[in-house]
Amino acid sequence: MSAGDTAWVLASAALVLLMTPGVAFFYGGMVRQKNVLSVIMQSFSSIMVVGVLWALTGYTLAFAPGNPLIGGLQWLGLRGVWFSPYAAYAPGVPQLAQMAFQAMFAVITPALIIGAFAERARFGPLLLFIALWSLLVYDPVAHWVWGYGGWLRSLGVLDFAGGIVVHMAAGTAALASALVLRPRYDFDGSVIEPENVPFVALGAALLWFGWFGFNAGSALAAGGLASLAFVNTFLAPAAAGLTWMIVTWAVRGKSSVLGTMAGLVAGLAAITPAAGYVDPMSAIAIGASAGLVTYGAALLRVRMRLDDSLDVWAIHGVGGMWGAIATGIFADVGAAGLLYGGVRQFLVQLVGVAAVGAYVFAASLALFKLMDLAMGFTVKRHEEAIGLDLSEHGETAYPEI
Amino acid sequence: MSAGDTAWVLASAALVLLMTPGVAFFYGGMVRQKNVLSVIMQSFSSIMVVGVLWALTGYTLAFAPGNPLIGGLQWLGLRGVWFSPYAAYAPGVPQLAQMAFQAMFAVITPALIIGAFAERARFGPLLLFIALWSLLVYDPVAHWVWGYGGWLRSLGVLDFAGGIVVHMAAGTAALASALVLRPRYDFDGSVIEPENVPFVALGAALLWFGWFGFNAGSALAAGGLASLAFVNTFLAPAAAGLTWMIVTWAVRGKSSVLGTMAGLVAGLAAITPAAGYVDPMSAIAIGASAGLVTYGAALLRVRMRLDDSLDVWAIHGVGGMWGAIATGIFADVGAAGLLYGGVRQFLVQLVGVAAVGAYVFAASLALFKLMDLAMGFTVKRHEEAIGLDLSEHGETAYPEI
Amino acid sequence: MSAGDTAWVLASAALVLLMTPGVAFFYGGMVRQKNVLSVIMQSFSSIMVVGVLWALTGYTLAFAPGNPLIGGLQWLGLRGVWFSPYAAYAPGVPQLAQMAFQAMFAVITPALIIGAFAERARFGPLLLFIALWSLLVYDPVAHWVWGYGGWLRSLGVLDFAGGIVVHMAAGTAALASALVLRPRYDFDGSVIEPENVPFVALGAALLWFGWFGFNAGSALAAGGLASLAFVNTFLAPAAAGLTWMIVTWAVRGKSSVLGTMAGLVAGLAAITPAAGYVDPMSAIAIGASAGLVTYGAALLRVRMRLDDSLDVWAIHGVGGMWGAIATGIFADVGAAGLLYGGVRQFLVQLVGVAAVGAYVFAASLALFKLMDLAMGFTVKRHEEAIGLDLSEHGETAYPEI
Amino acid sequence: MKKIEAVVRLEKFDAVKGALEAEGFTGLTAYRVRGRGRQGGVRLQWRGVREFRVDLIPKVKMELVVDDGDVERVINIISRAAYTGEVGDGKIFVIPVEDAYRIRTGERGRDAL
Amino acid sequence: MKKIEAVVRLEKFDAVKGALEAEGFTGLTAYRVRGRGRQGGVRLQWRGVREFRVDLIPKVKMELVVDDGDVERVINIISRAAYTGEVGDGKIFVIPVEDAYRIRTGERGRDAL
Amino acid sequence: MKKIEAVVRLEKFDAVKGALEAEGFTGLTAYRVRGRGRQGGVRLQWRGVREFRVDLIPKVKMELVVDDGDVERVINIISRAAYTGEVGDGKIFVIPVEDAYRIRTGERGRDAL
Ligand SMILES: Nc1ncnc2c1ncn2[C@@H]1O[C@H](COP(=O)(O)OP(=O)(O)O)[C@@H](O)[C@H]1O
Ligand SMILES: Nc1ncnc2c1ncn2[C@@H]1O[C@H](COP(=O)(O)OP(=O)(O)O)[C@@H](O)[C@H]1O
Ligand SMILES: Nc1ncnc2c1ncn2[C@@H]1O[C@H](COP(=O)(O)OP(=O)(O)O)[C@@H](O)[C@H]1O
Repeated sequence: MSAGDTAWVLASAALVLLMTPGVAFFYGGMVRQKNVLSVIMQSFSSIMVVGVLWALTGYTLAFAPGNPLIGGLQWLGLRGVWFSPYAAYAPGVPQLAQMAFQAMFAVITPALIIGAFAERARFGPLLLFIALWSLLVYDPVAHWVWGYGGWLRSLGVLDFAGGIVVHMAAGTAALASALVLRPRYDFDGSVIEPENVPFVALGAALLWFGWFGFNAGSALAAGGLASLAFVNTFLAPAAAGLTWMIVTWAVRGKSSVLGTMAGLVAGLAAITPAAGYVDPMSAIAIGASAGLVTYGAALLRVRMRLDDSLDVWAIHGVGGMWGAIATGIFADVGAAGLLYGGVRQFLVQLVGVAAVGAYVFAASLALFKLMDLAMGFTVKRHEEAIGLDLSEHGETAYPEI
Repeated sequence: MSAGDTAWVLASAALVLLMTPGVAFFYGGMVRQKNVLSVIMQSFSSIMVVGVLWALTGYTLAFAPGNPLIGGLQWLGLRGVWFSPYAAYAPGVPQLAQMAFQAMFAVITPALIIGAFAERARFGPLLLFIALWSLLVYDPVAHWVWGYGGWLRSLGVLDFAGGIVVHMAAGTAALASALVLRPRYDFDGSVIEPENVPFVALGAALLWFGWFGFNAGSALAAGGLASLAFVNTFLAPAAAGLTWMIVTWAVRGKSSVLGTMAGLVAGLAAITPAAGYVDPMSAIAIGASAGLVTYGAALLRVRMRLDDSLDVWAIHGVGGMWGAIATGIFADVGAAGLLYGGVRQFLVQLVGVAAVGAYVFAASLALFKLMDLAMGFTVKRHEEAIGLDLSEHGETAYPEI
Repeated sequence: MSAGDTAWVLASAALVLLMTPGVAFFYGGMVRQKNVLSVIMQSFSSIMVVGVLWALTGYTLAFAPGNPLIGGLQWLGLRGVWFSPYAAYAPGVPQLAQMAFQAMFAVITPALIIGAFAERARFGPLLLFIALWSLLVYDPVAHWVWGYGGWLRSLGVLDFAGGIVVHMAAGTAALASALVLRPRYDFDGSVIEPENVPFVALGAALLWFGWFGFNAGSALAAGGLASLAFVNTFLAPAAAGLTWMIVTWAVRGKSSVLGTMAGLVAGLAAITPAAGYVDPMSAIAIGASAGLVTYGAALLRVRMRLDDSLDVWAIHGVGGMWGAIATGIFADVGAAGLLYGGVRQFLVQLVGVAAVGAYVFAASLALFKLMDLAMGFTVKRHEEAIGLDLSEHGETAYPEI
Repeated sequence: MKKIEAVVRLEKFDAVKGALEAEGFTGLTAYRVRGRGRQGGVRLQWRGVREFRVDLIPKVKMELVVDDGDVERVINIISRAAYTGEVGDGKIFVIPVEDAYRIRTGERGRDAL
Repeated sequence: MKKIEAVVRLEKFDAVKGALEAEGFTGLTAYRVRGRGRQGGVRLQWRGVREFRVDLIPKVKMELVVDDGDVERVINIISRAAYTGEVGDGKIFVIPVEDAYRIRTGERGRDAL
Repeated sequence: MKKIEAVVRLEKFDAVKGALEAEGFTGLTAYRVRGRGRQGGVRLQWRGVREFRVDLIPKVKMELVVDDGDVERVINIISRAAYTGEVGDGKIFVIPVEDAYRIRTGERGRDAL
């Protein structure tokens, strides 16, 4: 065991925890004032609900050795998860630290989804959804890709830090929700007035900061690989943000602040699966191309008049997916992508993307549909009109004004 | 000496420093707009005043080997505190790092208290209070519990990261202030309008993030114990936050955002003394029970019509106290609590709580009373009416609007 | 190579990255509402533009072995910068990590400058300025002082973490801009209404937090030296903040919140060059004296009626310069300052300050003048009137209100 | 000329604005206010520990200066679009205006509207 | 009917509101404004390095539409509750109202108040 | 007495305020509003992916209660200082005021201004 590795993994876990409040501000600043608390509350709830659930069942289902589809139950309630490392995952750190680090990933994934039905979801069903989705979708998919014996891991799918498991999965669930749930009553195919754009920038800053833990921490050791992932997590979003800045400038005549923030996050999502497998110049290429691809996806979403108004699908879904594919193209560290003759790796990445995409989409669609039928997932018209802060929580963000 | 341990302790110290600005926003968002700057200023002042004082006198009084009641003076002005470790505290890190880490604890404790007399304290007396309380109350108590030769440490009192020394002490001083100082002129037994609830959430996020340094850093080494403390610092607040969420839902019909944030912090305060002594399932139990206990305390405070309106006593005082007692019940790592036959440990914890509680309460009561008589601790009626930002600092938070 | 050192350098690099958004809020809160997004956008742009540029050319120009004036081109596009350490800089960490850490310094320096022409710079020319200044000013100066073979490094100039390279350079460029660029049309020698003072405090908190990485990370190893730098980064700003608090109290009758935040940052800038060379008591002395010196500089700036309204020159320029000189006075760790008989060291520091000051001033003056003539650096009168958020970015910070 | 001052629910503002535009009344000035009528005020939670009454609740106040002959129509449009039938629907007041002036053109009176 | 417009100190608003309620005047609309009168404006600090004058200072403006016969009483209540004797206590203006309309019920005139 | 209500551009407010002061009209009350006239509204970006029309644009509304004889002068001062010639310069309305009251002194009518 290594104190240095443990220090890095613990610091990284703390950084990743901060990302979920980052999501709260990133999303919260984009909704209207009457809904900002509801978004914050939903994000924090994801930490609390999934956190407890992860300790009870999630960790064992995702990471305990089991069959190719799901983990065993030997670590139920964290039984036996203790100070000694579990070498298959991280030989240098206590298993408790590896478990905590992974917990933060489980926590943020549902928090990302909530942007898709912001301003209209009922709080109770939302909590239930978070718990069920985490159990039925996140845990199995994490097992497939990262779990000891998981079938996609065995196949050789590369997903360094969750481009598939976290971002593509969240974005795909967001797409499913936008197809199943009614749009906001006042949604006209267009968008909404952001309450507080500086909060969006604050959220983006916390996300970027935390993402260094997310990606570089995924090396689960403090060495060259972590350093590489760190560098790539710095360069790819810079390139993606610049791309959105330039594209919005070219298209609209002025560079958009909100667009640049979206671009940053898109670049982060895209580099996530690739962070430890590509060199820095490839990271710039992946970031820049991700900027273009996600901008196109955002345009498409508007054209489809889908009320995934915070663009969870376009930014995280498409960004993460593109990153997973790009890993199959650019990989040159510990693996060989298409550019380096790795045809098989490229195809394997496609299989990974397709398999996870299909399962997450189908399962999420079913879950949203069933829950909506069974209990109603969205609020009543007049509740939406007065805003979720008052109707769901009996509070307002700025009572004094 | 270990680079890994040092990296972790330095990172933790930085995390803990961030908690005091976290308090500034957590409290600042709950007061009215005309007082938000004063709360921020008071919190930052605690960093500055106690920071300098700690280097001059605080560290030696608390941590230098001395008698059972107070530390010696050999480290006055940090003389001799340098690169080599002081093995009784942390064999793996330079003593300077251990000193800096502890400085952050000294800094945040008075900052927690200021919530009790928010919106009515004069700034000058407040600064003096911070300095005197730190010298007369914090330093001795830290020595008793943590100092080499301190009598409670010798007795075997367990306080992993300051549930007694920091949270219970701050909450007890808050209670004393609420008994001695006049309530706000416009206090009607009820509460106030929070200026900015998203700031409260921001503060809660920074607190939680920083608390990983607070608790897991208190292992003073990056290994299994730190990992355990980390995990517990994740699970207990999640459980406590969920508890407040559910209780407010049950009692009021809607789950409260402010309440959930209060619950998170209560869970953090409660797990602080226990973090390295209990297993994760016990942490969940401690968090959930802390949620109930602190909710009850908050109700009681309202019923007593005490103007400790940000509930420093209910959240930190009662939360920290309950955590210290719970450590005596649930401890099963490196110690045995009541559940594991440790009757003595349980009683020792009660002694620790009672001794510190009594001393802090009496000393704080006397200090507030004397200072109030000598110089007046609270502002004049019309100063309170126009708000402390203008009356004490000549500035307003949002001059433009 | 050491996992502990690597963990610390990576954590530090993440901390330093967070400082640039810290600047965004520190500055953004001080401008008027109609310009807050422009300041945020400019800060984030510095991360993106300089980040990509650093990987392509900046790192090699600054850090590759070359001649005394500029680095070689062997690391262009990060060629060969990989997992093994480059011993001349940091024997314990992968060169990629050292590169990433330094990237954050290159990123924040131009972001500091933008405060000098807030509320009136055109976005396009600003981006070009950031790129050119980074290339023509920052990279050479970093090479002189820190680069292997750089002439000031060879001479023995001490600049632990960038008091000269980052803060004095940024402040000097700010001064040049204030002399060349037109003031704001509505500038009357006085100042402006800050939009959101809590944002200023948030920015100060993120800056202080990140500065622990900035200074203590500059040890490039997790040991005694990092711990010392950490402690000094805690004490000096505390002393400087207290100084501003007291001085504003004495001069104006009330202690200023904005002034105290300015003092904190001034103390941080001043301790930066000294952090690993002085003992903690000297750090307090440097901080307190920096408080006085920068307060005087701020007064002078107002008297000169210069429209460097966020006081980049007074705080960073003068603070960093004073710190570099003070290093030549107080140094007693690994070097000897004036107080310890080190006359040569003192003179060498003066040479370093003079040489960098002269070059940065001349080059920045020329750059601003040429760019202003060639393309116009500032917006039109009516664009300034409606604010840069709308005129440059087509967005507003709070569209809803 | 008359000034129509209407205090309506926040959530009805878009509908009212749209209805006015549809009937050709584009000119208006609006701002957030807090009001109290017969309506009780909302109860907000304080951490779920206790409620507190906010007896002034957020509303939008709109002002339209119109020709005398349009007053009834405007009242009609607003009251239809703002109606829910619940307490708190709001009020409309009619206030005399003696003159109007358009800054850009210098036009006065009815022409300035 | 008349509209009473009163500009009062922020810190007196609660007292004024309470006094009006105590005498049965519950209906009112209020909002933050910034005003200037004979009063000088406040001086704020800029980092303690220099002062800047904010010549418009924050106030609350309240509007109550009342029956003609209540005008004097309301002026009395407000002016007593808002009084401090210092510059900046504020002003009250009386403006004619020609009609009132309650959206919920369709009542008009005095009945609508 | 008359109340002059002027809605002007945000960026012209300082100039208007200064011009009024220069001519001796210090008393005024001002607040932010959002307005719509013939002017189209601004187009804002949404992440550069699509525009959205904000059809109400921010303005400042100023109110001055003045003596009948000062009305023309005040209109003149405001309209000169607020003028740009572009759509959106704003409007001025004149409304009768029946009485005024200074809270601090109890003065009434013209003396209260
Ligand atoms: N007498 C009044 N003077 C000024 N504003 C009033 C008056 N009465 C009501 N209002 C405004 O109208 C709003 C709605 O009035 P309310 O009485 O709640 O509705 P309703 O007429 O349906 O009972 C209030 O919030 C307040 O802003
Ligand atoms: N002529 C006026 N027109 C409109 N509002 C006014 C006028 N004079 C004063 N006010 C408003 O009344 C407030 C208080 O006036 P002020 O003159 O400061 O108080 P006092 O009457 O005690 O001298 C001002 O802030 C302003 O909002
Ligand atoms: N009929 C009206 N009633 C009330 N306010 C109006 C009216 N017409 C215009 N306004 C206000 O005046 C502002 C400027 O009007 P606008 O028509 O845009 O300028 P212009 O007169 O130059 O065409 C609007 O934003 C609105 O606040």
